[in-house]
Amino acid sequence: MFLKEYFGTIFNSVKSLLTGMKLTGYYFTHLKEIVTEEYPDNRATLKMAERFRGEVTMPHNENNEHRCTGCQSCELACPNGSIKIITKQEIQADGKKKKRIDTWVYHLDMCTLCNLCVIACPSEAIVMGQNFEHSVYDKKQLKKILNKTGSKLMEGVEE
Amino acid sequence: MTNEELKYSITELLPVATYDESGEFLNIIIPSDELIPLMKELRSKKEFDFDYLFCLTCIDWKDHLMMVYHLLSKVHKHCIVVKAKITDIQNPKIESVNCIWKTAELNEDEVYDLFGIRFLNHPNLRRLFLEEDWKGFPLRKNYVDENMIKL
Amino acid sequence: MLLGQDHITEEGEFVINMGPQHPATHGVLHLKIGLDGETIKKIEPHLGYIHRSIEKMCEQLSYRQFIFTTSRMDYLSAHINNQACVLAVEKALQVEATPRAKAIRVLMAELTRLASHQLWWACMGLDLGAVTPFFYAFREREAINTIIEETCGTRLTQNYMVPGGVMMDIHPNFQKRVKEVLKQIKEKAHEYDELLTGNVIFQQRLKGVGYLSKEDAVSYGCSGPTARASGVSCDVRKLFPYDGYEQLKFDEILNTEGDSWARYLVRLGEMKQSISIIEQLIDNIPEGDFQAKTKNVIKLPKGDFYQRVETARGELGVYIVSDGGATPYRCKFRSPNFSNLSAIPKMAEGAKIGDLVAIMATVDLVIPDIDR
Amino acid sequence: MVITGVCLLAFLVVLCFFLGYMERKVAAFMEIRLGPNRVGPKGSMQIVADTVKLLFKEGLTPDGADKFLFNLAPFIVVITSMLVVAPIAYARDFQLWDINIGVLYVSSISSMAVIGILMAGWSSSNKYSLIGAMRSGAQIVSYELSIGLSLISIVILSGSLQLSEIIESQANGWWIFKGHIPVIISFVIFIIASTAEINRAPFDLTEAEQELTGGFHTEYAGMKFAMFLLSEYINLFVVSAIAATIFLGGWMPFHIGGLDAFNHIMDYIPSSIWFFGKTFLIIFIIMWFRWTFPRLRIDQLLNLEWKYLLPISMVNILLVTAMAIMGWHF
Repeated sequence: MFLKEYFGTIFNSVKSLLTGMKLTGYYFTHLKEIVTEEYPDNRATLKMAERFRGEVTMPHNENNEHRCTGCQSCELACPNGSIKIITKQEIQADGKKKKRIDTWVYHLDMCTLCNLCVIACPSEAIVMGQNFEHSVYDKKQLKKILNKTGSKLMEGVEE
Repeated sequence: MTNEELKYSITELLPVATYDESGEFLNIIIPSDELIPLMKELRSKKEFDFDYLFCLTCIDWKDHLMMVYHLLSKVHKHCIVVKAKITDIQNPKIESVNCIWKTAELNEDEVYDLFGIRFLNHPNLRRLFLEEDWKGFPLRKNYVDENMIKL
Repeated sequence: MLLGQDHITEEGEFVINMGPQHPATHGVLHLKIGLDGETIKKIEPHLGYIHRSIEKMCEQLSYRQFIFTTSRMDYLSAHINNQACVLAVEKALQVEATPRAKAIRVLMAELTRLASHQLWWACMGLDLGAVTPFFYAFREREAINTIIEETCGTRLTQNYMVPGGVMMDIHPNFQKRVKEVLKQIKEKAHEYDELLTGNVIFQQRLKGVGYLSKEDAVSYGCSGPTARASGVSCDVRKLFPYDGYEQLKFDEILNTEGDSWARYLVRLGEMKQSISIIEQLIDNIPEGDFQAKTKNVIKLPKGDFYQRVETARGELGVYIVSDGGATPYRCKFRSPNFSNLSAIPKMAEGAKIGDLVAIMATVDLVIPDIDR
Repeated sequence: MVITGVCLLAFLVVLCFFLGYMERKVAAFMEIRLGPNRVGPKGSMQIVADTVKLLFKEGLTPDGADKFLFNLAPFIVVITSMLVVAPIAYARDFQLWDINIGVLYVSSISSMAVIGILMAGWSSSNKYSLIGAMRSGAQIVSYELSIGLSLISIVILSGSLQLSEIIESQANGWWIFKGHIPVIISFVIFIIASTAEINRAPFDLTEAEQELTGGFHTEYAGMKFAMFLLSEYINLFVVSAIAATIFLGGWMPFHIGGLDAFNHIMDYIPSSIWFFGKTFLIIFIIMWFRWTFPRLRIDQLLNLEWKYLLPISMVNILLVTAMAIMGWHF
């Protein structure tokens, strides 16, 4: 009885070990199951999900116009204080003074990509970009100004 | 037991207790030195049988500190919140409930670390998160960190 | 001399420090262990190496903003943490999420739970010295994460929940992709059994190790699979249902053994239950709005609000004390790992160092959740 | 002789490079990964790059360490493992040192590795290292018994301790085929016990990364650490070579009695290819173990030896002796 139990244990143990080895052996011989993505090499074919949050961007159209009115909703919504909007008074064609953005400062190093600013924006001026390769040698380079030089507010965004 | 029955039974035990039923649970507010006798009753009496202390924390109300114990009975499925008021904010202390619920040990360490409440009869009261020589208690409302960067 | 008196305590214990940098602690957990030979006499946790003071930070953030910080606590069940915050705010405001939002939340929460358990299984093998299972489990976990990324935009710290619903509607491909992944997981399920569950070395390493009795589990405030393996019924989804869990059919996996093997089996069973929940919901997502209307600036009424949810590791409680303002007066997170950690010295009493690694693997600690 | 010896040692180092590459690729393919593929064609130069990196790394010595022993230990480990290489026959008529107590020499020298490991673990002044070293003491002493017993079973059958004679005795068939089940059991026990002897997973308790953060070599860095790696791979090669020599006929080609045409074809394959083919088969099996199984606990490790391997090999010796006396083998 003892011997039966003793050899039964050995038999079951060896069997369980061999089942495991069979599985790893299967993958060793089936190389097409490999799931590795060779990242820097596949840059050309790499497609991020369309909602992927990589960074905050401000799209400009071909006339160098953006949609930001400078209402500062995003600045208020940001939990980390990574957005700073500096505004200026601009004299319009009809002579009226209006508030316009001067610089739209974005601290990528403080951003947690929580998407709250994009949701808060009433005029859809900012969207999440797909670029995720943000590594730089100097932290100062992570401070970005999103509005391009000489850009203007798009017609009809206000009102 | 329903909240009404709990309230009735506890009033018999501890007449000084006041109640607050505005929230989800029945809140019992007691002075801090009445804590241990009440807790022992709540744990050991068969009709209470609060065996699960699921949340232990503290609130700084500026003029007093409030220890909050969330209790649940796994047997009777009723919940209760015991709040012990500590008026001495300069040198706050309260009895430890570690002898009743073992989970209190680390939780009370945490409260000691962040609020500075001394727990009497605690087996190993120490600063759990911060360094031993840290000055001040960060979760107090009057805590000022000189190194903090204002955004 | 090599080993002076300072290495040995008065009780004759040989003291070693496991962590804060140790391959098996999954983060910066520091356990001070008193040893007799290789047998563990005493364990004292020292925490705070990754403390970010989330509770203090929440006092400065509005009710829309504080949600995202909780993703950083238990980063493996980020969705469920967010859900807890959102539900607490909704409870205080007496707003109810739309049916569609509820279904999406449950789906996302269960996908997160599945992914989290998959990572646990991967690390379970890794901790016991088998490296290969790690990659097999990660293959499935990546597939789930890709689905989550497609809908939420991020893979780990999603911040997808907002008070009243969810941030965005699900991606059009969502249902199709989820079904594909579930099929893949079911097809590969036998590998899990062959590689670890059936393996005799693995079973020997876990059986009878790290026993936690039912009384101790309750007294230490354990929750989640750790407590359920000791026979404590504590599934918040069953006891205090939220977001429509009461309409779903699933079992609470209970085991009375209380050892590491029981915890392992409970988690494996939970993966199956999560799959079943997802299957019930995936074709029945109600049509309608994904977000209920809430005010732009949320102000909670005066009072305290407690909301608990079942994360992959146990009961997470969000305790908000409001003074009527736009930010919480005090915000406390009752984290499951903190209580589960306090039971580890009890479980590991008399075990070997190798057993301690196995115990920590089955309890599945996530350190940022302990430190908050 | 000396020149051949030096060439052999150089060859061993190159072989270890190859083994390192092989282990990574085997691990990668079993783990559905690609493995090293950046340095050199298909990543074959990766291990060279690693060695260069280790060469330039600062060799730290901890403050509280016993400096002399700490620096000596890696050399002892490498030297003991290189000593065992001497009596191995690599091909027909290519044996450096045909000592007449070859088997005894191999089994006694290989168990000396524990001294180096104990020395490394103790002198590091690290508590993890110390535990690792103590584990290794218990482990190697126990498993030495099974290794010895399974080697003796072939010594009984072949009637010689000399490796060349053991190989000659397999000219008409390898022992694993000639000796029926008892020799197969010895072979299996030898493989298991030698995996434990050279501290490879699932018996790598002295290193046990997840428990002891690296065990006896926690404190080593740079070239001294590389020497532990080197000795691990030499040991791996040595035990596989010994297993191939004793059980699988060393450089002897595969012969089937009566099939002369087949035997002739087999003879055309060079003897060194036979030897290395068998050795690498066993190396692959040992690697396969490592990338499949979880690690044992220290008491289970000793249980396995004293409750299973040792009693079985003792009964097995009895069977083999009976077989040798009665002439039941082919």
